[in-house]
Amino acid sequence: MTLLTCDKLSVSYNRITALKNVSFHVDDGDYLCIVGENGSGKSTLIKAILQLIGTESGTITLNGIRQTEIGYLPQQTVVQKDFPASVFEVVLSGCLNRKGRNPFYGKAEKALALEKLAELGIATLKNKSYRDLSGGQQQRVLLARALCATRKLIVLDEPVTGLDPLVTTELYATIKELNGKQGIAVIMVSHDIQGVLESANKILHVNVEPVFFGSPSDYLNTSVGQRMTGGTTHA
Amino acid sequence: MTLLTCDKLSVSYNRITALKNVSFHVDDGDYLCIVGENGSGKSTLIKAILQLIGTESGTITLNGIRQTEIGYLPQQTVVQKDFPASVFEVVLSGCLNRKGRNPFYGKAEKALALEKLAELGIATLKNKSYRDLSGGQQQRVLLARALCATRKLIVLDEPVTGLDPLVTTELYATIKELNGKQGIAVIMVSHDIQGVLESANKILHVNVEPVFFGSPSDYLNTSVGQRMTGGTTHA
Amino acid sequence: TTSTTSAKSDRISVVATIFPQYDFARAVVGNKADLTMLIPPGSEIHSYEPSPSDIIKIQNSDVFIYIGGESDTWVDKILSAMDIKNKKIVKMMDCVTAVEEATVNNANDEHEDGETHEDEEEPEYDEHVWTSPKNAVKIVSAIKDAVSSVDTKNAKIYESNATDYRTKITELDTSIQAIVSKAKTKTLVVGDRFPFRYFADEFGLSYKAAFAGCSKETEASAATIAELINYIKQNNVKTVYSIELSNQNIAKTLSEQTGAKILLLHSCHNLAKSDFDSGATYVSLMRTNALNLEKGLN
Amino acid sequence: MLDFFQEFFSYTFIVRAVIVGSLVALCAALLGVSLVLKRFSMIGDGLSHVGFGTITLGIGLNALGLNLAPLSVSLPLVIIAAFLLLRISENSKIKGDAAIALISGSSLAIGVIIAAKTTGMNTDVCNYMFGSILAMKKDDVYLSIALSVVVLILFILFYHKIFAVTFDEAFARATGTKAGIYNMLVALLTAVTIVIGMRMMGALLISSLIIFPALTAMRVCKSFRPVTILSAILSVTCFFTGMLLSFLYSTPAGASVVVVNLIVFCLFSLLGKIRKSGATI
Amino acid sequence: MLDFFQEFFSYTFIVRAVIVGSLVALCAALLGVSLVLKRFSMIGDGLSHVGFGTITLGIGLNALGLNLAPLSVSLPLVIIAAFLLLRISENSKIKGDAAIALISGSSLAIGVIIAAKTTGMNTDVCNYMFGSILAMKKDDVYLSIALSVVVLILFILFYHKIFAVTFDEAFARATGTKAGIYNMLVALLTAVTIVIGMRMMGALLISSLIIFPALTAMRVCKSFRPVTILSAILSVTCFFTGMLLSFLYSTPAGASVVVVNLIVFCLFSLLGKIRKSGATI
Ligand SMILES: Nc1ncnc2c1ncn2[C@@H]1O[C@H](COP(=O)(O)OP(=O)(O)OP(=O)(O)O)[C@@H](O)[C@H]1O
Ligand SMILES: Nc1ncnc2c1ncn2[C@@H]1O[C@H](COP(=O)(O)OP(=O)(O)OP(=O)(O)O)[C@@H](O)[C@H]1O
Ligand SMILES: [Mg+2]
Ligand SMILES: [Mg+2]
Ligand SMILES: [Zn+2]
Repeated sequence: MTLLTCDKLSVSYNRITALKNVSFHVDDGDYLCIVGENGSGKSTLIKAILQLIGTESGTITLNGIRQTEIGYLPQQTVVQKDFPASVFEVVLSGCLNRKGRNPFYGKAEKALALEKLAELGIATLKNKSYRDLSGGQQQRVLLARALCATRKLIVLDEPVTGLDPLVTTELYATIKELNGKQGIAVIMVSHDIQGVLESANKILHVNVEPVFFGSPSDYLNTSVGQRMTGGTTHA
Repeated sequence: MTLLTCDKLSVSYNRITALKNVSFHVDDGDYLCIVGENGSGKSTLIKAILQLIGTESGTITLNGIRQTEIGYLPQQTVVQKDFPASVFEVVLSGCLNRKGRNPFYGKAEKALALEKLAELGIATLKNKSYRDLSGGQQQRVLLARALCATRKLIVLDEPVTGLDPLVTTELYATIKELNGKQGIAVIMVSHDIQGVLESANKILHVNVEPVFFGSPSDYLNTSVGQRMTGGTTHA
Repeated sequence: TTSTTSAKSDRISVVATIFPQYDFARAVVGNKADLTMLIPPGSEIHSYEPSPSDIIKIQNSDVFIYIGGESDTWVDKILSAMDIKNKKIVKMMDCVTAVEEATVNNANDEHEDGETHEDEEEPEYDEHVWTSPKNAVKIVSAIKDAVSSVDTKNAKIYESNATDYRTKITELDTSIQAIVSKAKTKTLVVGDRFPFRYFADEFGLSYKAAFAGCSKETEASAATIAELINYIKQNNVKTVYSIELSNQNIAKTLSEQTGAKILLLHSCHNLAKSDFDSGATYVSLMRTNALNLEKGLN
Repeated sequence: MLDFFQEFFSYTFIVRAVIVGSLVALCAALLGVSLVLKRFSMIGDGLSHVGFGTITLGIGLNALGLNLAPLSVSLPLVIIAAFLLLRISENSKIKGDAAIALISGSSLAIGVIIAAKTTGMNTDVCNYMFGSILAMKKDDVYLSIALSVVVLILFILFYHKIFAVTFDEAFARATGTKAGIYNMLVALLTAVTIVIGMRMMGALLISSLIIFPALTAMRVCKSFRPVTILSAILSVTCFFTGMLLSFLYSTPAGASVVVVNLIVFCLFSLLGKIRKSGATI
Repeated sequence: MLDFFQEFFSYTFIVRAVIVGSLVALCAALLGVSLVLKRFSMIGDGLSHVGFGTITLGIGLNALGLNLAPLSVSLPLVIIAAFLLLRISENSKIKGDAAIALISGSSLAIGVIIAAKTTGMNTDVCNYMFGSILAMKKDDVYLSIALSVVVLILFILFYHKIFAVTFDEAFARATGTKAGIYNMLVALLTAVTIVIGMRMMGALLISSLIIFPALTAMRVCKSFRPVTILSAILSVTCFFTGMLLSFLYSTPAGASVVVVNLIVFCLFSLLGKIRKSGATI
């Protein structure tokens, strides 16, 4: 079943076209990796999908999935230096749309948040202030929040940025499990193509206009795919 | 000649010790790579070296080098959403300490800024507003600024974060050239150990306390080095 | 347009900043001079910002009358930057013996003793000199002298106009004096700002007020209001006064808590546009005050 | 001691001031945390100028023959201004404090000009600065009770959404939270609290009730919930203490409350500093 | 037309107002860009309250027998306050606008209490709001010329350092720029400009001269230098136009300048919007 269809999508900022005529679709259980150079419109595409910015033309259709069932990890989160928020509060806020009409978080949500904290190895930071964390720790907290929000689809904009190699490996495993065992569809922007080639089943390469959309193995046979992976294949 | 000596350095935030008893030194022409897990104190070490934060005990000695001759790329730069600054203005501000007492930038500084822009492939963005750039583009602008500021030492905190693979490769080449041809010493924090193993001549692994300080080949023979590089050696 | 400012008629021009001196000058000059009130009726004089035409009016005036107190410090600044050789300037506070601003809002009969500031360089004087009719008489004379010295050919008319108005004010003074001397109580309870220092002093009234002076920014303290309530209850006071153009907040509180009625005591320094249009004068406003005093003090 | 309290509470006007004040202080403190974080610390000051400007507009319209109570022109306009201001988010190109400065300066200037060109103004900017917390009417008491019940209930019900939207609006919107609605909610609650508070007790006091408790709580707490709770407690306590002191030493009521808040702020700053350096020493 | 200007300039007080005003407007606009970006838009308002509080303090000290001119207590204190405020950087835990709200509320409250407890209140907050731009003396003219020459020279000399420190203080410090010195410099220049401007032409006008030109310029320019230059030009132009209109229509001078600034701001906002949407349509 198709969860998300993007048809001839174009987006522009002021006078600059960031995306032009991009079409692709994500099915149930897909693992889509979006690649491309800096400034090629990847984050713009993600934001358009999540309706954070307006589109110029084209359509985005969600099918059998509500926006409250999507988890999201932004590329940049600018948090005010003086914002008082503990790590647990931040992660818990990912459960916001799970609790339905109940104004408070139940045991289930709290347990989920704790579980994700543990999964990402930051359980000990639970009561620390978010603003006092190191860059990589903050990234992990936001990841845990995204994992909490996810029920059918998770959208990750450069998730391994700033993570150390050990956590990176674990994160890929976590996402793979999410995708494989729990059947959650994944859309991931990444420059670490090597790291995702094993798990992804679809690759979208954009450069304002779409360059490639298909399977990883096909991608590796294109000249652009070769160039992006440095000519070497992984595994 | 030793440029920088760090002796038994300890730093703490509030009640948390971030660094304890770290000693190392950087010689002329060195390429030091600092590795470690998230939250292990790498950025703290960098900030202490650059006197951005106070230290608890231990000494940092600069030798034959003034602070105005250092280039710096911070891990996170929070720029206000409404700050009007063009890419060129930002990069040029890296030349601030080159212009000496002259209140204005001369031809040399402007040429240098343009050169660095071109080197990092963002010459076309010159007149764009910094706040409107993509994450990777912003990273490149800040890199160009750091390169402009560098005369004897460049300090980079996770420089390839958010850069696409092509630019990453080019960046490593640029830094290697800086180090090899121009004899500029490099201190780089990186999680991409594979990427720097070829070029670096020293590795410092910290985890609050120093874990390893020595040559890359020795590092690969330690168990921790093996673990951090996923057990595989590159090249 | 340019013609009004450059073409000088033979009529003299008199400019007054606010109502009391405008009213006095109006009585003195009658229709023999061009008279202007600078701050429009209904305006709050504390937050007044002049326009260039105001300054041109002051500059082109032959006689200029202002208070010289805290509410028009801007006038002093303007005058000090202006050539005033050919101008008669009447500063109301200089026409009378000014009293230092009260520091205690509940000043009673002994209010003189605690307050000797001889060694102080710049004492703050209470600016509401006109509230005492005796002072008003002096100010009228000063205005008359000023206009007469500029416009000698009409001096006679000014002299007789001034005499007439002084008589009216003196009559008023006597009638208020009579009311006060017959009154059962000689204490004014004012649930508002208190610009009546000179008025109270002249008639030997003591006073209890929510605020010390007329400044706008003061807020009352709980203790002061409690004290006023106790005073009203203990002395069975029937009337609380409030001043013109006030929101009556405190007066209403007092009235609600004690059952005392609210009556107006007009301090004349700003008056509503409707009053101005219907031709109110210092004397007419003060007569109303006299009536309200008669009601309130008995 | 007992005698003192007995006397203190024997005056209806004090009882009313304490009830109204504490309730408004509670609401202001709850909303204050968001306002301070969103850079709206000066909103009380700014709105008082808007109040002045719109009142002169009302009087001006009257002078033109339109028979409207100036207040019926002013109140909705101030609420609209508050509302527009508060919809400015972290992502807007004009930041909260600049927008406040803009609107407050403009209204003041427009007010001055309207007043000069029509009937003159009898409403002073200062009227808005210093209200009369001691002059509450019965209706004010009911109004403040109703207001605070509504604010309290809505705040508690939507506490988690408010947190999510304040912390990271983009994430909240991306995951399907109607950020717009909650922003509007906070804006409306704040607008009403400030406008009512301002009319009842002056811009000085309501401004301070918004910023002080939140800033004080942030000195020692590092998570959102403790900050919110502590600031609510501090706000009410300081208000009550301020009123007591005002009664004891006959100092102006509103100013006393502000000074108590200031003292507590200084104490907590010190506390925060001590707790911090405890480690490095 | 020529006649009109001849008449306009024939009044010494207008010539002085135009000279002093334009120069102060120029300084305010230059520094305003940094102030708006550092979240100090409300600093004019805030300092006017500090001015009020310190004046009452001066009078209070006098009443206690200390013989000081109130101004000699107030002026240095206001400059110190401005200075302390402006040293707050983006990294501090208390943000600029909150610090302003804190200091302004506190001084106001302390001022009110001192006044109530000592001499009674003779100095009006409103005195600080509305100055008298039309009452400049010769000395004021010289002072403003000296001030603006100093501000202008220092600003141009250190323009690049000021940019670097405002944009990214950590980088500037890391690469050996004495950020502290330049922060102090900006703080000092701003403190002096605001305090002098406030005394000469009131808090309303100087506040607006700080924020409006910078915000207007930011509507259309995206780089720092054009913003700075445009805001300087706009500031002087709007000031002059405002004075002309005030003369023509006999409206209050300061308020007229503010309203002209407001109109220009609206025009430029519109312009900015049009230029933006030009692409997407
Ligand atoms: N301002 C601060 N206040 C309190 N604790 C802090 C602060 N900054 C960092 N820390 C803590 O100090 C430790 C070291 O942080 P640092 O930023 O140096 O880590 P890092 O090695 O750079 O990590 P990363 O790879 O994630 O960038 C972390 O545990 C972090 O939580
Ligand atoms: N708010 C904005 N206003 C104007 N232009 C913008 C804005 N945001 C992004 N752009 C431009 O749109 C283009 C696409 O940006 P986007 O952030 O989508 O790139 P990206 O593919 O995510 O790059 P990266 O790998 O660096 O994150 C870039 O050229 C960028 O400069
Ligand atoms: Mg991106
Ligand atoms: Mg780091
Ligand atoms: Zn008065």
